[in-house]
Amino acid sequence: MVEPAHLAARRQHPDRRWWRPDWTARVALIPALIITIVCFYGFIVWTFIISLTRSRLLPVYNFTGFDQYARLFANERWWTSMQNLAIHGCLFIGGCVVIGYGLAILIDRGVRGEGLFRTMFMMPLSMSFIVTGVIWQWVMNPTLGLQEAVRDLGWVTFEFNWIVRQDRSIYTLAIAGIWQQVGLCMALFLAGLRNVDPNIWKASRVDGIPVWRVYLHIITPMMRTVFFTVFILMSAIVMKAFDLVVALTGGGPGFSSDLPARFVVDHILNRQELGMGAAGAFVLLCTVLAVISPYIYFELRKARGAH
Amino acid sequence: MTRFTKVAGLTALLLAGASASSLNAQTAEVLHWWTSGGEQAAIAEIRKGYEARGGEWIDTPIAGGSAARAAAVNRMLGGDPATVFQFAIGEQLRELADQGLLADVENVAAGQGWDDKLPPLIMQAAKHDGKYIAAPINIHGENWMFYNGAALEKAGVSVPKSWPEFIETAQKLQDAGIIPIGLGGQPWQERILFNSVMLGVAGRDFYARAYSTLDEDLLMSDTMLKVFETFAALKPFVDEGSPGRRWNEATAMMIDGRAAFHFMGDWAKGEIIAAGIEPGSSVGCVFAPAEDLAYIMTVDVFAFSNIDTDAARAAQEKMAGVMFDPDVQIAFNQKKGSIPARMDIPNDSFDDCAQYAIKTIQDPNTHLVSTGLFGVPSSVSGAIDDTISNFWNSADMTPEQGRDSFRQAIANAK
Amino acid sequence: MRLNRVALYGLLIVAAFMLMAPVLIMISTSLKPMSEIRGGSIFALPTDPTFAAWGKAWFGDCTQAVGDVCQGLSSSFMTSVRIVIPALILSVGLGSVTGYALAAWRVPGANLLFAALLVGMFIPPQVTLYPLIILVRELGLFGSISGLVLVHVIWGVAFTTMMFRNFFKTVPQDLLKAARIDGAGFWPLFWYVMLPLSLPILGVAMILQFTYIWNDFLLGLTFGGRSGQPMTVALNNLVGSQFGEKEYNVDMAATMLTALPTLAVYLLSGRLFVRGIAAGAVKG
Amino acid sequence: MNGVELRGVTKAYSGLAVMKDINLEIEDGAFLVLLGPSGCGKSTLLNMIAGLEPVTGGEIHIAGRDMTKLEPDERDIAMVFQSYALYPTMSVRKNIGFGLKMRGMARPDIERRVSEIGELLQITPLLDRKPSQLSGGQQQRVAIGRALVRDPVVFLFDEPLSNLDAKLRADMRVELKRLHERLGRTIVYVTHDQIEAMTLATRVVVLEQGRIQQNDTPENVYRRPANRFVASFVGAPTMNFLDGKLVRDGDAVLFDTGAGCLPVAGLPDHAAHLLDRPVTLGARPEHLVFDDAGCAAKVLLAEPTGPDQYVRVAVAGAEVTARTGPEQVFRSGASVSILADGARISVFDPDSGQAIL
Repeated sequence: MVEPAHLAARRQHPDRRWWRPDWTARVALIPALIITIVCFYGFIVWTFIISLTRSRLLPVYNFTGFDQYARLFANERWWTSMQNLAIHGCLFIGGCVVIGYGLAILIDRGVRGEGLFRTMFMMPLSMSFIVTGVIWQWVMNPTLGLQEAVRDLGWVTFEFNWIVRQDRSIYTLAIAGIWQQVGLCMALFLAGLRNVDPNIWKASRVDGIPVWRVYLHIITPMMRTVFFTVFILMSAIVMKAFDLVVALTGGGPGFSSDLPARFVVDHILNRQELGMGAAGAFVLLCTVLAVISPYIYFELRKARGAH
Repeated sequence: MTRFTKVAGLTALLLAGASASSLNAQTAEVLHWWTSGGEQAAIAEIRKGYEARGGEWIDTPIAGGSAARAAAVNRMLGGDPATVFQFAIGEQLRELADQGLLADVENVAAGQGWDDKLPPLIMQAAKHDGKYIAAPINIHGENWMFYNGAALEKAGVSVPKSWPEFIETAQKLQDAGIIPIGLGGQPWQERILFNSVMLGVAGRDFYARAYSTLDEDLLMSDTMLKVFETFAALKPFVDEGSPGRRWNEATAMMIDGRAAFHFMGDWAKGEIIAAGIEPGSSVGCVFAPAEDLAYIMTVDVFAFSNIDTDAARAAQEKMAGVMFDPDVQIAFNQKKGSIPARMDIPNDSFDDCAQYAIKTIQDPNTHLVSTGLFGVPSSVSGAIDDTISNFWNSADMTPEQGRDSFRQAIANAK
Repeated sequence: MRLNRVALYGLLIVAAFMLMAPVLIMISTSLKPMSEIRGGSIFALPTDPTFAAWGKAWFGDCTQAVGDVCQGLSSSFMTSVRIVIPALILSVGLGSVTGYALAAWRVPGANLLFAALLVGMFIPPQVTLYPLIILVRELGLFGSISGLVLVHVIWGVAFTTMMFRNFFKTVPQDLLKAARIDGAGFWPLFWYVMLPLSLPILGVAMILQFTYIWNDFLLGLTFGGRSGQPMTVALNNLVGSQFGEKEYNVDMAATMLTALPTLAVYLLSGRLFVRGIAAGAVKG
Repeated sequence: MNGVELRGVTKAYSGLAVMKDINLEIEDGAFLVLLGPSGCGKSTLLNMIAGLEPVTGGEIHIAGRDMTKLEPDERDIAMVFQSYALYPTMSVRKNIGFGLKMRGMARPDIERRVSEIGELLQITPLLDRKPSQLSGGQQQRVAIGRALVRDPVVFLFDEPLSNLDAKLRADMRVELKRLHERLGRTIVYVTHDQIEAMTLATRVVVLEQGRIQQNDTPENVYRRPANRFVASFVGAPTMNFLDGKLVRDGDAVLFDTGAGCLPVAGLPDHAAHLLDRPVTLGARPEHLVFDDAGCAAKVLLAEPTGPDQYVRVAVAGAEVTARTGPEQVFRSGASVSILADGARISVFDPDSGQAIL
């Protein structure tokens, strides 16, 4: 070599341990750390503290123990909303997974105009939950929307009035929610399908396995992580579901389609029941933790396994 | 409106926004939820009055009462309050005052003699520690029953005087292919219907006692069961599209004759007038069937943020004065469909419905509270709305169960 | 085999139609005059298309309005833009740096922090509105666009961090080692090596964050104060502000106008989006 | 004085020791190969020298300076990775120049040095391509170029050839050897491929379970493995191991497995003390000779490889592999006669596995 570069290099880098890059990494994490501690956990603790008080419109700190929880658990609407969370969660996540996966498989079969289909499937994703709610409220309104249109066509006994039926309204939430999010699930599944080793298809053709069996028994088990990702993303949406209920059913008829997030917001902002709302929020957050702890465990284990 | 005036308007707005922070004694930002047509016309009267006295008005409309109230509170908490904001009177407002977030307008009130001119129920509610913290502009009645005369004629029925009669009438209307009740399916609208039924079935005294004491024995009485039975009997007379419908859509149904009756507060008159119809003519207004003469009142008020600048205080006092001004109250209430909060205003300039209401409230015994934004704590009022709406929309709840869940929800929320 | 293909395309077309139908109904309704809406089915196409409703939604209807309500959506459009751009850059920027620091550097407790941060993805923002208001107030940012941007960053950082951290975890360790031996410290490694690598995931994060921020209603209403009201709040005022018969065509036009920017983003970047998801989110 | 010295280096992950008291002196200009099966800790050791993994205990000296606590870029080393680890978003030119740019070298100087390296490695036409547009061999050259351009005192190679096909690997071996001779720099090279170790190294360190098993020249590692592990790891086909006793049978020495005997011809005299005690006999295939003086064995399978032929035979109750020339034809089941070359065999203690001859 022409010149001893290492000498030059050494000259430019005296001992700079105080500015080691892994210290920079620590510094770079400070904003996230602050947000996590203050805004996530600090606020959760605050919520818990408020739930132990008699706070009504504004936070006050006269503690009453677990009274608010007792009131909450005696509240029929709260139980309805928790039950709805379970129903909606299952239907919405299940629907997104099944339909999203189905669409991804259809597209994966090698179709022309793939990009066009993909774009059309993902279009609802750009709509806000409020807009989604408005559109579907209209389509599902029995006197304005689908039911009336079909009846006008001559099928007078046609019924699609779920949105006004107390025993069915919760399903309309799932319909609108799936409509909006299925595109994202489809994209995730499609990406997963594209990662599948093409040799698997060759092998299965040599073995003469029907296509549906390959998907069911071979491909689907390989897509575990994708299913997991979809599940987590969709759970986050379910837990936060608020706008959609407000715009679509307003929680009604009655409170038959209420969800915990809306219950909490309603009590905090409209009802002068900050304490009880906070209690509801805390219960909701505990539910969230219960649902996502396997995920967090998985993430941590995966990270540890990386060593 | 031409493009030019639009641009000019926008510029003016920007300038107004800029001057809001300056020390203009006349500038008031007014936050309210009156965004529908009749409401806008009404608040424009206050604005006119305020601007006529040299004030500058910055308008912050937020659609939806709860969103607007939440925004008002949140902005106060955030230290960026609106000068004047629409609110509900009652416990919520008192709590804001307790937290020192409100300014009082006692000076103006004393000068204008508010104490003598307001109905006692409202006077008490608008005060905190003996000082006025809210300026009441109007009284809305919630036990109105509007009807489409043509629709009744078509079915050959007349306006019923009692609830059993109403049910018979409704059946006939339904047979004639007319929707008997145009109902907006939101909890508060269902509650308005319920309270009208309660007043009619249980009577004025029962209503007053039940809601002022929230007494368990009253709520579990046979009278209450009858209320729920009657209420349940109305279910078949509402069309399928009701749940989720907004009130003004329901009003429109009655105006154009698709529905015969419409139970709503007198603000519905604003929509009737805007549709070009004089209330009391082809669209009639009577009190919902009841033996006792009574007026279920709710009231629109504006409150004043605690902004510690002379400019803001001056603007607030000017605003309070304007809001209580007899001319402004007349003009405002004509547009809004309500009656003035001041009881000393002659009724001759109002429509028939309003004149009747003004006459009615001269007797303090007729004064009843709405349970919505006025009368009971908002936790209780929310619980009431919840259970009534749940009962109304439930296909299989018996009146006994309805009464029981009503009592339980109130007990739980108290 | 041929029959299978027909069925395949049949299914795809049906699915596409069902997913598109509500949007098409909106567009078609927004082009109808009220007389047509009143009489006809929502599925009927407009016989006499008109853009009047769009104009009314955008500029406002000043023939009836009194006061400032007649502005329509046009005035709040720029507010939304002024909120979205900094909030987008900051939330994605912070998420990418955080995700990078967590994934590529040995920081004690990094996994714990990541797990703790993930919880933030699941907290409904409405629930912690009051403490957030107090926080923003204490920072002196309440009622300003900066305050709103901060709030969006707080609620967006968990999601963007997850996206980037999971992507950067898939970057081969050797590449990081090579860069460190080459003398790249924290920032040069990020800027010259990792960020260019993460372009696909950057695209996805940007698109999703753009959608979330643009579509937000609650935070805008609460933290925007008087001057920072985004387009969604204006939409709510517009849709909630009609009397008598609802002007569905104006509602729908206003809704479409509000959704247009996000819609455009998806239409223009659909391919990028799918590629980005393939690059990162799945391997997570 | 541009060598590397490890003094008592240890490494533990959450209390679990993976490197145990490594002492190693690498002379200036040496080509040291760290050889071992996967998981033996050889890459960890290399990473510790590079500064990519902190050591748990001990010191690392490079070019006479204690570098234990320094960052990788402060150690004046360069490293080539198995995966090449080229920056996918940069052109070849930028890949090679990146390290110089990070050190703040002026742009024209970088340009000049990059083109020198390009010529040296004959990759000048590739300089403006992206790594994804290169073949595996070309990527390998770029990776080497990236290391060379900085002209460090020590080069570290982490299994650099294992992703290449056989032919390319052989070519690159030759090139690496030339490069080493030409530059005369110290190289630490990790591999699990004994051919690479044999052909490239001036010194081989065999690692197993975080311990150095043998540190010697390639020849000695092959001929005189320090223990049974080294013996079995180095050499293909692997060494034959037989348990039993060396016994004297008249003039001859036999290895008695209990199920039969294998004559051992020419056992050196100093091995006399190994007689009549349990030992493990280690004989590489070429140490087994087909000779009429041997004992009877049965052919199980013959594997001609071209130049050589490996014959699997059953003898003394065991199966062993012997190497012979391609000329003779062995049929399965045929009877042959075989003996071990006592001058070359190894003998291990059956308990400790240490070589005792």
